[in-house]
Amino acid sequence: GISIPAATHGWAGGLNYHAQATVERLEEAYPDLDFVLTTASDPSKQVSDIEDMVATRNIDALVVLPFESEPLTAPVARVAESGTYVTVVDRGLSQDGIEDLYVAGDNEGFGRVAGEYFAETLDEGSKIVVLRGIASTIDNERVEAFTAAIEGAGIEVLGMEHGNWNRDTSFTVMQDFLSRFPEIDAVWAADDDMATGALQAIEQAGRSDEMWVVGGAGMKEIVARIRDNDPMLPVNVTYPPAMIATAIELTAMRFTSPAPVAGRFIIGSELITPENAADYYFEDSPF
Amino acid sequence: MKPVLSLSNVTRSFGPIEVLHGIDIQLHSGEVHALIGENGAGKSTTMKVMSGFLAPSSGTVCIDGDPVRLTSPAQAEEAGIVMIHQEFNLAAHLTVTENVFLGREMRRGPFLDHAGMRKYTQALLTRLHCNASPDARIADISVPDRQMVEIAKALSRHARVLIMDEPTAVLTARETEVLFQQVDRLKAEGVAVLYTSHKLGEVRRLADRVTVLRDGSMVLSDCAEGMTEDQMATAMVGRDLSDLYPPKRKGGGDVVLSARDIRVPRFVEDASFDLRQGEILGFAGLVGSGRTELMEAVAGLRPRDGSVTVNGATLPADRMRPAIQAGLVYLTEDRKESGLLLNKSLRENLTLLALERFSHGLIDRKAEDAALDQAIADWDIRIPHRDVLAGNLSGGNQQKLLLAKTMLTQPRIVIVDEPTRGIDIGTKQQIYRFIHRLADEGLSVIVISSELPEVIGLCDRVIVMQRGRIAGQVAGADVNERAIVRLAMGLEGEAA
Amino acid sequence: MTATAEPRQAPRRRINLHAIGPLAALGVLLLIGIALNDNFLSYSNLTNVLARSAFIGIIAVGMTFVITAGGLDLSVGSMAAFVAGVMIMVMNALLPMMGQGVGVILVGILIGLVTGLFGGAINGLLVTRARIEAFIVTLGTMGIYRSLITWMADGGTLSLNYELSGVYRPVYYGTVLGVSWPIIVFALVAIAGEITMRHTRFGRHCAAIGSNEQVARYSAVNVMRVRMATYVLLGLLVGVATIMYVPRLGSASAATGLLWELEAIAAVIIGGTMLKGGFGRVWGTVVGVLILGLIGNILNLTDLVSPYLNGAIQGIIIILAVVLQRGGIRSN
Amino acid sequence: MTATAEPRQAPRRRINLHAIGPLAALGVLLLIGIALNDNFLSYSNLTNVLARSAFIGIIAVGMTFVITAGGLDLSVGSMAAFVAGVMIMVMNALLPMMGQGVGVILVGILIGLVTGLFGGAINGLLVTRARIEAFIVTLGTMGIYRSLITWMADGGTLSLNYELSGVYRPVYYGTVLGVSWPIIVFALVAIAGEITMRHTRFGRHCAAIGSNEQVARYSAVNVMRVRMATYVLLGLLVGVATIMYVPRLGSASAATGLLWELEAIAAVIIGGTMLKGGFGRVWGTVVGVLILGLIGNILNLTDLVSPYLNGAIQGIIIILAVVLQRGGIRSN
Ligand SMILES: Nc1ncnc2c1ncn2[C@@H]1O[C@H](COP(=O)(O)OP(=O)(O)OP(=O)(O)O)[C@@H](O)[C@H]1O
Ligand SMILES: Nc1ncnc2c1ncn2[C@@H]1O[C@H](COP(=O)(O)OP(=O)(O)OP(=O)(O)O)[C@@H](O)[C@H]1O
Ligand SMILES: [Mg+2]
Ligand SMILES: [Mg+2]
Repeated sequence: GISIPAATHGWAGGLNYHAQATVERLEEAYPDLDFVLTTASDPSKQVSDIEDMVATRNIDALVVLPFESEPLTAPVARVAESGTYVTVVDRGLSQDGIEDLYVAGDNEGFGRVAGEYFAETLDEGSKIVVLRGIASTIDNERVEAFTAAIEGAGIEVLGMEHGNWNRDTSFTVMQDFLSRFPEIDAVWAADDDMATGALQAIEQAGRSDEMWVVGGAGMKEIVARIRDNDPMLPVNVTYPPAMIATAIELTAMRFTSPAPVAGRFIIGSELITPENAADYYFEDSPF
Repeated sequence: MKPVLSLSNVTRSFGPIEVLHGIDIQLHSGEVHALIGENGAGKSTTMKVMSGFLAPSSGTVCIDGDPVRLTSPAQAEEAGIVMIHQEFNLAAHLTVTENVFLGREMRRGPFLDHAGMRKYTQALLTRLHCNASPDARIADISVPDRQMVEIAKALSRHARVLIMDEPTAVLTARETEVLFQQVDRLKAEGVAVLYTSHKLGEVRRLADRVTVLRDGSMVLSDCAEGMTEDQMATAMVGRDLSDLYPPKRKGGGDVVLSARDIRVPRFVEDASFDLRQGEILGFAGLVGSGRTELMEAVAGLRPRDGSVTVNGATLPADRMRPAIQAGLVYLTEDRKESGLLLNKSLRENLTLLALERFSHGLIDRKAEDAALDQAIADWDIRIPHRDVLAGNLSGGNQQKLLLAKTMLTQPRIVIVDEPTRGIDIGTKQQIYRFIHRLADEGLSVIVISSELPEVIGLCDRVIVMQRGRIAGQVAGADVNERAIVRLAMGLEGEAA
Repeated sequence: MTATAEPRQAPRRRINLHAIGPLAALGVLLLIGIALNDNFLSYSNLTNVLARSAFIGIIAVGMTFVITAGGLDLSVGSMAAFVAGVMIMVMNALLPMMGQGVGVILVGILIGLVTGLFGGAINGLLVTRARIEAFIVTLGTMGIYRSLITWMADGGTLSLNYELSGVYRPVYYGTVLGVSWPIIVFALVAIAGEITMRHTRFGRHCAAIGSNEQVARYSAVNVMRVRMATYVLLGLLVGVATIMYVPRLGSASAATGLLWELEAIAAVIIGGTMLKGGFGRVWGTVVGVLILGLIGNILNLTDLVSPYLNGAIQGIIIILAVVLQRGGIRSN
Repeated sequence: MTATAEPRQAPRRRINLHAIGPLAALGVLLLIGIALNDNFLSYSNLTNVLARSAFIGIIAVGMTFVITAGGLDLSVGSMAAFVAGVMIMVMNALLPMMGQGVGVILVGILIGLVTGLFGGAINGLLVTRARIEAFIVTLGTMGIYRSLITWMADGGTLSLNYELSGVYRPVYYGTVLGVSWPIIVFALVAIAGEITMRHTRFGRHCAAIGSNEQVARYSAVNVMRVRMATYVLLGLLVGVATIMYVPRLGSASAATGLLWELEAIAAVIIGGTMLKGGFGRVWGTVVGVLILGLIGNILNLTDLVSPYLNGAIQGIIIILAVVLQRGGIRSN
């Protein structure tokens, strides 16, 4: 059983893509493995999905990317108690020791790596604006790490608004930032969807040469532009949706190979630069 | 004896316009008091003031001689004052029983006493000789049945004062008689009844006392004893009203409308008839005999079997537009549900049916306004001001507006269903003249009416329906009450 | 003869179809479920579906009254989130004082009910006193509650203290004679709702107001009070639903109760209540809730379609359920 | 005495307030904007707000007709996403054949219009022929379109070929005499809508149907056709809006057009159209759209409140705007 959030924004879309692709691949490779994939649009639906998988599909293992930590903790704990193998992806549960396997991206690193780049690159007194994601714990962790990383570098954060990991919203917010602040040196958009929206707004305002944008998560269009040395997109920070593939594969290994699989796998957030961009470009992924 | 309910020097205004000027009325228990007057004279307004639906602008309302301020119908009902409105006051989605008991449901413990209420309602309906089921939804029963439900609702409230605003407008003679028996009974029980009607014969029959309103003022209040219908009419209208019906005419040119084997499932069986040019053809029958349904089918408002041809061209079933283009219009009997948009202006209502004529790409607002002026003048529509909503017109004036709306299509064949429902006697005379003029101009008219004198006085030929079938017809000198009633009751089964 | 006796037969038949329509749709769904998966009829699966339908169900019962009386409430989902947030904050705050025990939970439950009641009362006041369209009022309060919970949770998630969670858990997961609490509460609310709608003045007056407000007013029905009461009742039921919801997930966030309003309204209408008011049917709503719950469940039972298309299947089934209810596509 | 003069005056005043209400609310918002930020009145800010309000605006004009005729359409947001997806896929597919140029774009635009038209026609058919409540029909199609776009985009984002984007861009970003295209199109649609609503038979008929369907039928209005036409018109306008939307970001995803339906309906009602039908006002809708657009803009231009509370402010202002319109809180 695999339970992940629905594809409501680009990154989750990538997640869905990788999950489905992996399932197809593994089903071919191991005909005796069965997969159940569900997508949930809110935590409550996700709990329902998991209940259904346990009650009607008799799953032996659960790979779950919790929509949110706390609400999923108790239900997943119940699944684990019943002897099912549990792999948790990305968002940890709020209690330790429930899961057998933990595969995660590094949200703190996501904010920190970006923040460090800002601190290094920008001069003291530089002005930036920040586009945040949907109000959630993930977003909070990223922004806190980012804020911590630029502390002391003398960078002034003019404004922070929620772009909701959505191109249209971030386009709107960026337009308004541009009207409001005559001087902006850089933009941190905590996601590449938002970066895309922000870029359009900047371009429209004709202020492209004034500032650059750092997004995150390694969307392929953005990576391609970094590879091509776009001055507006100097770098990017990874947060690969492919982590779900890793998690599913590792979980599947438990049933296909004798080797014990357990522990924690943290997939660090790395800086994509024009030099290494080619390595992060996946032609077929929708993200 | 002290009056149970009285108004003294009451005025009422809507905005700057005063529609009641100093009304004095006393209702005594055991007495039937009739309030008559032209359309828009202020009868309904007076009654609403007496039953707490409207507050008087000045003057006092007294109950048992004590001045009171009636602020809500609920309060009036508490005091034993119940009103039957001219416009229906029933919730369409609820059943008959639910409506009868709305607001004062019978309960057993915390729960509704369904069986009790149903039984009581059934008893009331039986008393009123009404066949509607207590469990039928109001939306599914006929207009006359709804009126009977209104009456049942009022009776169920055990009033000391019963105020009835044109209760008989939608009733036929038989049901009217049933109602009058009930009124007599209430009278004997000491209930004070205030009542209005445009059918002066009824007023003669029922009233102990008559008050006449003209343009919001009282012009007469006297014992009914010895007052003739003509005197009442003259007092109302301010002029002499002899010759209510124009002289009989001889109609009949070529056949312009021919209906063959019309069948409307559940309502009409195999009805065939012809209408000639310049003819006024009456349709009589008891309520529920299917006249309305037959004509709605002819006019394309209902699915039907059988054929309708106008001047040789066949009309498609269930579409109204082709009928109108062929010059045939139908005026509905139910002005509130099917006739007028009550929350729209007069202008929008007037031109809705004939909007084509006013729009050449865009709607010609000026032409519309001109049409409204014309209609107001032609039909003598009494309005407080031009922007009034159709729903705020007095009942009779709504009917006139509906007539004006229908005639605006410049039809060649006019079917009018209960055209004078709620219209005062003076205006009736004008409408009869108007219908005659139409026929003289070569139009053909079908008149459905539940008022026999109207059918007899107006029509060249009368077709009588009984239980969805055409029972027979009478023409020329044979048009008389006895012949029609015999056919309508099914006592004579001759073919048409 | 025929012509006289017949008149009411046709409408009868339609009313019957109208009545059994939702049940038929439910039956078809059950058959599909059985055909697709052997475990569908298992005790645990059915209890799961019922228990999680309970939240929407309890709210939808209240919504039935609001809609029957001609109103609408878009704010229930975010109100639930807000109530959950308030409950959690209060309980966490009381923990040091009152210690971990049933006492705190009881206070939390009380707070939940009161908050729901107030939320409903605010909607009701704005609709009846300020005379603003219910759509706008509740669209506004929807945004307000959603914002408040986001702000209270500081953008993240408000969690109930873990030990308290343990004490509170049985309210969702506990059972009486093998039936879990949410199911019991839902059943009680539904039965009480059905009785109220059909056998009390209040229910009758709701229908009257929704059918024709003026008639109701003329018939001495206190329109404002009844309408107000429908919103208060709904608010209270949102409180009840939240009381069952908090122990399920032990937390509240900006994503709590998302789109519940649409689901509740859809359940009400699938059940045969008219959106324009005037006619309401609580048992129909219950069936509507079950239909919606089963659709989700059945989609999880199979891999027939890409998960991307779940929403499409759901949409199609909702439309079909109502078509079935209307007795198929008829011309005119 | 006093009582004499009042009754009619009150309605008078109310009608007037009702008319200028939305304008007053808009004025107040503008004043607030001016007070809070110097750049608020700048040409670029105002054009930005107008241009991005254009999508919702164009759709809301169509929604005004649907609602006036007593209908509702919840599917517009996902329909827009779906239309955008179809356009992008078709244009990308045609690129190799037709080469990068205006031709492809024109075909894309045509496809967008046709798809919107069809989408509207499907809603209309289900509402008029199958006689299902508009709420349910469009809730269903909303889910269906949202699923389809997710599936078409494989859960991700569909992007227009980069070169084609360049050719298409001017449709959003280009200007005529300094006014950008979306604003021009919005203005044209609004003017045409206002004229249609007030000065044509179609507009009259919509209001008549919404006011009393039976009266309309007895007045020879082809109720089915007019109602159908409102949905088709709305679908077409969704197509028009999407045509302006695609060049903005050159992409479509499951997140495109999210909640547009609520915004459009809110704009319509803030503008003074009655949700129950029977009375509609296109210029009011335009004002409503601008009010909604300005609220977001003003919130972005200031730091007065925590961004978490933006939604609450928005909710409060929406309610206040309508209170203003209703002429303040009155008792009974
Ligand atoms: N709510 C209202 N607003 C404005 N004017 C009104 C309102 N109600 C009644 N009027 C006006 O008051 C006058 C008297 O109306 P009323 O209904 O009392 O007449 P009526 O005597 O009952 O006539 P009818 O015989 O046609 O029923 C009419 O001119 C009518 O247009
Ligand atoms: N909407 C309806 N649903 C069911 N039955 C109806 C409906 N309307 C009328 N009926 C029934 O149909 C029959 C004929 O109706 P109606 O009273 O309109 O006949 P009519 O001869 O045209 O009478 P009128 O003299 O009022 O014109 C009656 O038995 C009535 O109860
Ligand atoms: Mg009257
Ligand atoms: Mg009839």
